[in-house]
Amino acid sequence: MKMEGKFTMKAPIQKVWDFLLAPGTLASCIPGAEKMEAIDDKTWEGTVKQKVGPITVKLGFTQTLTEVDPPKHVKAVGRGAAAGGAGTFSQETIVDLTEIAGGEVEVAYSSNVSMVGRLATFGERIMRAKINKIGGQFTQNLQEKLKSELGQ
Amino acid sequence: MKKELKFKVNGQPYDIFVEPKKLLVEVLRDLVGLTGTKRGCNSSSCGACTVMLNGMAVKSCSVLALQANGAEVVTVEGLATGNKLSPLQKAFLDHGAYQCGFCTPGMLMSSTALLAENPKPTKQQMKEGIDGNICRCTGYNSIIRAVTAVVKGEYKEAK
Amino acid sequence: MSEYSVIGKRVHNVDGTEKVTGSAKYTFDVVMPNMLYGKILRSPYPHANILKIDTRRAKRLVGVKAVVTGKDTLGRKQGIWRRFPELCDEEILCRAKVRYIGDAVAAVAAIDEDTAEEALDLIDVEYEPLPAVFDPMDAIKEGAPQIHEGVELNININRHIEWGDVDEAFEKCDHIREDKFKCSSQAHVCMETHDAVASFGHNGKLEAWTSSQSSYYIQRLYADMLDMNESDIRVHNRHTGGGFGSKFELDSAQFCAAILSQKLCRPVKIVLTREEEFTATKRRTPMYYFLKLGAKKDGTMLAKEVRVITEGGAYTAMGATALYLTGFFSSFPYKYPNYRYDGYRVYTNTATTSAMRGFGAPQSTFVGESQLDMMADDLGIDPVELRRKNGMTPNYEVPGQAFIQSCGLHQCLDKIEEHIKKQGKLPPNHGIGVSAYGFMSGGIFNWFNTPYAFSAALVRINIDGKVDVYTGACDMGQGSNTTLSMICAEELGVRLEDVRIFSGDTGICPPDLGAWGSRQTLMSGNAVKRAAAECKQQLIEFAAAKMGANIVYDLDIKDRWVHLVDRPERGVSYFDIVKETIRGKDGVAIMGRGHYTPHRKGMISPAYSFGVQAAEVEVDPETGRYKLVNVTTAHESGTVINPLGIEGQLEGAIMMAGGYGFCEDQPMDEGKILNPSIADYKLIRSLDMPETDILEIDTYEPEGPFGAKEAGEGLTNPTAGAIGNAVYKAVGVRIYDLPITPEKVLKALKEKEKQTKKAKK
Amino acid sequence: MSYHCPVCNKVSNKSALDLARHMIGRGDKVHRDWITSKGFKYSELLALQFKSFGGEGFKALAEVLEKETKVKD
Amino acid sequence: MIKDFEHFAPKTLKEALALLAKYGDDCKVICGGQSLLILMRQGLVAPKYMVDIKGISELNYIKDEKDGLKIGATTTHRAIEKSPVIKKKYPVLVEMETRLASIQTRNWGTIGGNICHGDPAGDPVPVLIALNATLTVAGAKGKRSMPVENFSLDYFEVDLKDGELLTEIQIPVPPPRTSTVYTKFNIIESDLATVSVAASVTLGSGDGVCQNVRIALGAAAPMAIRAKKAEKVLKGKKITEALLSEAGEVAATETEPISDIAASEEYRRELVKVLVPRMTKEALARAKKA
Repeated sequence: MKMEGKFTMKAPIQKVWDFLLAPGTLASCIPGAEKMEAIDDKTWEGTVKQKVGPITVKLGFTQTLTEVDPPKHVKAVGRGAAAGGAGTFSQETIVDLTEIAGGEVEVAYSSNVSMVGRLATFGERIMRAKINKIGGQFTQNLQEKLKSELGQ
Repeated sequence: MKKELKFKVNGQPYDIFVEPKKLLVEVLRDLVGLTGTKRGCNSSSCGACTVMLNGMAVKSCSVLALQANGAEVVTVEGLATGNKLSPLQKAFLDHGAYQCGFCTPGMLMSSTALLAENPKPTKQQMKEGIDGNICRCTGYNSIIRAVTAVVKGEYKEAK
Repeated sequence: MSEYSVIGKRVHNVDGTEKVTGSAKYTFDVVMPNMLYGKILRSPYPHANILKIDTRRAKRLVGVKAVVTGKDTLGRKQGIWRRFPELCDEEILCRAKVRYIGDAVAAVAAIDEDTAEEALDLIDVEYEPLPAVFDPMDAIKEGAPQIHEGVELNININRHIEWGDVDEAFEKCDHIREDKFKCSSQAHVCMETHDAVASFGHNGKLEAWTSSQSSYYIQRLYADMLDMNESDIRVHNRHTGGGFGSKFELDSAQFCAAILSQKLCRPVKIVLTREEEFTATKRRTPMYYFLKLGAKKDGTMLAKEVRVITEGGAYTAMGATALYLTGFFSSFPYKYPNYRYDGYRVYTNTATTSAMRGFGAPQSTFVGESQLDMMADDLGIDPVELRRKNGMTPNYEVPGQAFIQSCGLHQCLDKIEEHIKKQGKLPPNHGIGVSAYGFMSGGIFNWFNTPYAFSAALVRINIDGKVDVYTGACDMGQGSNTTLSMICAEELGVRLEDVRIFSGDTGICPPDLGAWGSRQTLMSGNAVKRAAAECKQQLIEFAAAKMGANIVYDLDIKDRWVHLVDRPERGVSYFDIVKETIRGKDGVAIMGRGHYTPHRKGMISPAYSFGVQAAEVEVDPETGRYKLVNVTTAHESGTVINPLGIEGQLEGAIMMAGGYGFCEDQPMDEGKILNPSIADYKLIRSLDMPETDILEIDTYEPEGPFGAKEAGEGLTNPTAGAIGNAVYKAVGVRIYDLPITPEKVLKALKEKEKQTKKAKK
Repeated sequence: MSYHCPVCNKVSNKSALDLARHMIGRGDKVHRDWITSKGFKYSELLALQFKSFGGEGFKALAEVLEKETKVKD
Repeated sequence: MIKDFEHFAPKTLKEALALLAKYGDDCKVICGGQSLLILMRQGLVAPKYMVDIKGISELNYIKDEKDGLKIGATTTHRAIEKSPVIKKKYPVLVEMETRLASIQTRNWGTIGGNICHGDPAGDPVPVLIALNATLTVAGAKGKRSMPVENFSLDYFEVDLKDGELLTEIQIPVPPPRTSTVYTKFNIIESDLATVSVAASVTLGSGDGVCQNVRIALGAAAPMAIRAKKAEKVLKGKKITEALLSEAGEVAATETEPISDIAASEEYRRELVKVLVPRMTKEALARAKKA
């Protein structure tokens, strides 16, 4: 499942970058994130709890920054598994920052989530709609965080 | 923890202990030993596991066995009396209303329940009556013809 | 025809009573003392290397008796095209690499299904995901991931059929059409999922019960994979809950049950779940179809050129046959003087595509019959007339390919034309579409590399006159046990109830290739008929001596009466003759052997059946939703042995083939089938089923037993095309890819509206 | 007049285009290598075959074959 | 594979609520189980405790009272379908039920279970919205009621707090000259809705003026929704073809459908555009006859 989009904000690119890379920023934008622990400056671990109707999914996951090209490009790769063996997922997020005219920064992101296992096989109808929604929330959270942090 | 399940299957009382997670289809097949009831999808979609529970057709893969406590269950094995087939069973034979036969127990239970409820169904009602049952072989029309023949009274003397 | 006393009568299937009382035992119902239950762990990745499999945690679970992986196998690869070892490419339990979501990697045997399933979650497999490719058009590109070592561009097989001079012929055509189509996948959805009980004794011999279309193939493939003698393997096949092409290759349930049982010397039962059935068994082959058709003004078709690229999925399976047959049947049922076919089967990281009822012909018939209607429109010729002008006739030779003896296509066309006329003017938004087909009665080419006859049978008459038939043919529900019993009864001159049939048990039945390619009525039927004739000969020889007839040919048996052909009232009881023959032969049983292998019948099949179908639909032009109102079929299948059986085949085919045109599909996302349940996989149910009418045409096939030929698969060919043509007749839009969903119809209608508006401006 | 396949010596007495179809149709390594050695990309030729009728790629290969494989009977 | 759980079969609402209060998050309520058991078998839901309310007879009733119809939550679909009083006074419920899944499912499945499952493609909710129904839920702290359209919150999520149970559905007596209709679009007759539409029209005393209208859509958003803007287009007006098709267009803008294996987002919108006018027209025609 792929999600992508972009938004712009008025802020110096370095500032946006620093915030984006601050430990836990990306992870804490994930809706339902419960615990977030930095393992090192490029890796953190956490758990996410999501409830979709009667299904409660608890995911443990690890996210690692695999490409860091300041202050323009970052790629994060995550892997996780649902408690109880219901499935595993992997996720790849790319965020690109571009300075555009007027001191604005364009934040372009794309995220690819793939799930395997029982959740993916059986939960399709329920999960698909939900994952899209979670994706939407994630970017909304990110935007809001950035904007509130950078004073917009 | 196992719980007591008292119920009747084809008139025979059973008093057994089952795990709460057991489905009616599992108890009928594995514990009662009646394998006529089939399991085709395990998700209440195909109807092969249809049995009559207190006179109603239900999908036994979607009923907890414990929910049948105190109930009367009829399976395909309960349709014939001794060596005498029920009218519907005879009609199924005459009209070729089965091929591989795997859906047939469920089909028979659905149509038996239908006629028990409504002895003079219209063709549309017959179709509705077996709409919860998938048959991959016959294309349904021969089943409808068989039910029609029974409704028309062609198998009266067989009763 | 009244000359028969058994054939052509409406009889109960020989196993009918068992089936309507629930006493029929399927593999699904087999329970044995000391039996364990198995479950299979499958790859969640479409393409990945297996780095490590750790089964320790699973083995520690209480109730688990064994966990096996590819390392516990001989590492052999299986395939059903055994004549070509490079096409045997499936390990079943993968050792190093998985090639689709659903490939088996490990199997567990435990005291019950729940425990086995729980253990699956405890097997730790470390995968290294590889880039995967899902569409054959992408898979043939340079640089696409290579799915099998050494198979460049993922081209698994290519096939070529040609006759006449196609290029030259196109130059002479007044009108040429080029069209592209896409045919979707389809799942068999047998009501009984794949299952097996395998039981190894301590003597090293294997006994297996399995839901199968060919016990002989399963026995032989077991022998290949386990390095055993055929004779040390006994495969039983009692009742099978549907096959439709999905059950004659060795599957994961059969193989894993055997591997586990071999390890434990206990019976192991594996029943695939419905989800596994959808994702990890074979399916109908999706195809990209490119067609070029050229005709004269008067409708004479001069040339046809066909290109096909098929989505092969992970392994070869029966895909080679589907690729060939779709090419051959693209010329059916017409006399193209010039024809060329190029087909490619391409490996992809999806579930393997293989045989399914119709075997490539439903695809070719859909595209061919759609294009033919378009051609008729272009030329201003009535579609039935166009078909009549070019349709095959008896004793036609498909140049260099096949010889067609009986053929009732023209009578079918007449009947359908009459039927359409009778409907008169249709209400608005209704349309009737026509589609014609032909199909084979069993295949000729020995790709399985069997040294045996294609079909063989044994008939034995017991002292009480009752007859036992032993055949390797498999009844998967189509009623072959009944048909073969009828053939035996007719030939021998006894009643149907005198015959008892033993089928599909490799321990006692002679080999038969089984139920696929619509071969059993003709091939197994011929074998049974010959075996019965051999018995009859023995009885008649004895009776001739006793009755003082001049020669044995003066005698015949009918309805248990051995009599003089010319004076039927003069005769003796069959039962008496049986007793005396056995006594007279010093107690040696009366036995007959029969076998059949087609010879000198071209490359495809010994006989072909034909038919024409008319489907009526009613379209809601605002939503695109349409209703299947009626499907009327005129067909011929030679002498009808079992009329009730043929009706069932026909109506059932409409459910399946109508589904192919109407709603059945297997959408995927990155190799994952998105609808692996009956709730999400749309099947025609009783409320959706159209009215079905049958117009029977009499023909006689000299090669078939009592003049019979196939009636099982051909009927799945025409429906999708008829629906497509009907939708076109109703609302004027053509859908080029299956299934013809309301959404596609509405989109096409909107597009058409746009075009009309544009044209008006 | 006939055309001999430069790889397996299959004889076509029809046309160079027919031989081009044979070579692409065989599609095994030896045939592919010959095609590649003439500056074609096998997979592109194949893709062309499925993209359009009378694929131009085929004809291009046939032109080469016309020159190189014609044999006077 | 269903994981082991402890099974309780309370006989009264009170007992059931006490059990729910005791086991909270670890427990699930089962009644007909037609949806829940599938999820459990697939290993997606694994409660430790199961409160089986199928046997609570005090929740199994159909009452035709002065102020309207009361249906207990554990009433089966089939009981509703076959109820003579419902057939006479609320025929749309019967029409809806006959298209809901199969007879077997309707025999065992319950209206309450269906509503609580929160499936946006469920059949009863759009009809109940059109009928202006309210729901009552009970918890340890007592009862509360809400319009049915407020009950669904999101995909498969409803406004039931821990320890609460749906107990009753109330349908007010429709005003005179009112008719409610329902249709669902799908490819296989008994399948879940691709899109469904329920419409209720009340005619004014004047000639053909639509005094009130309620339009509800199923499978067109994360939950069944009311197409309020489309209603506004029609309310208080004399209905014309142009107005109807405008209402369809407007209703389509109120949807938030997803693309899935059954249909694309765009197609679902198209269907709303067609079905809203069609059903409204049908309701209008029936109201005229009423």
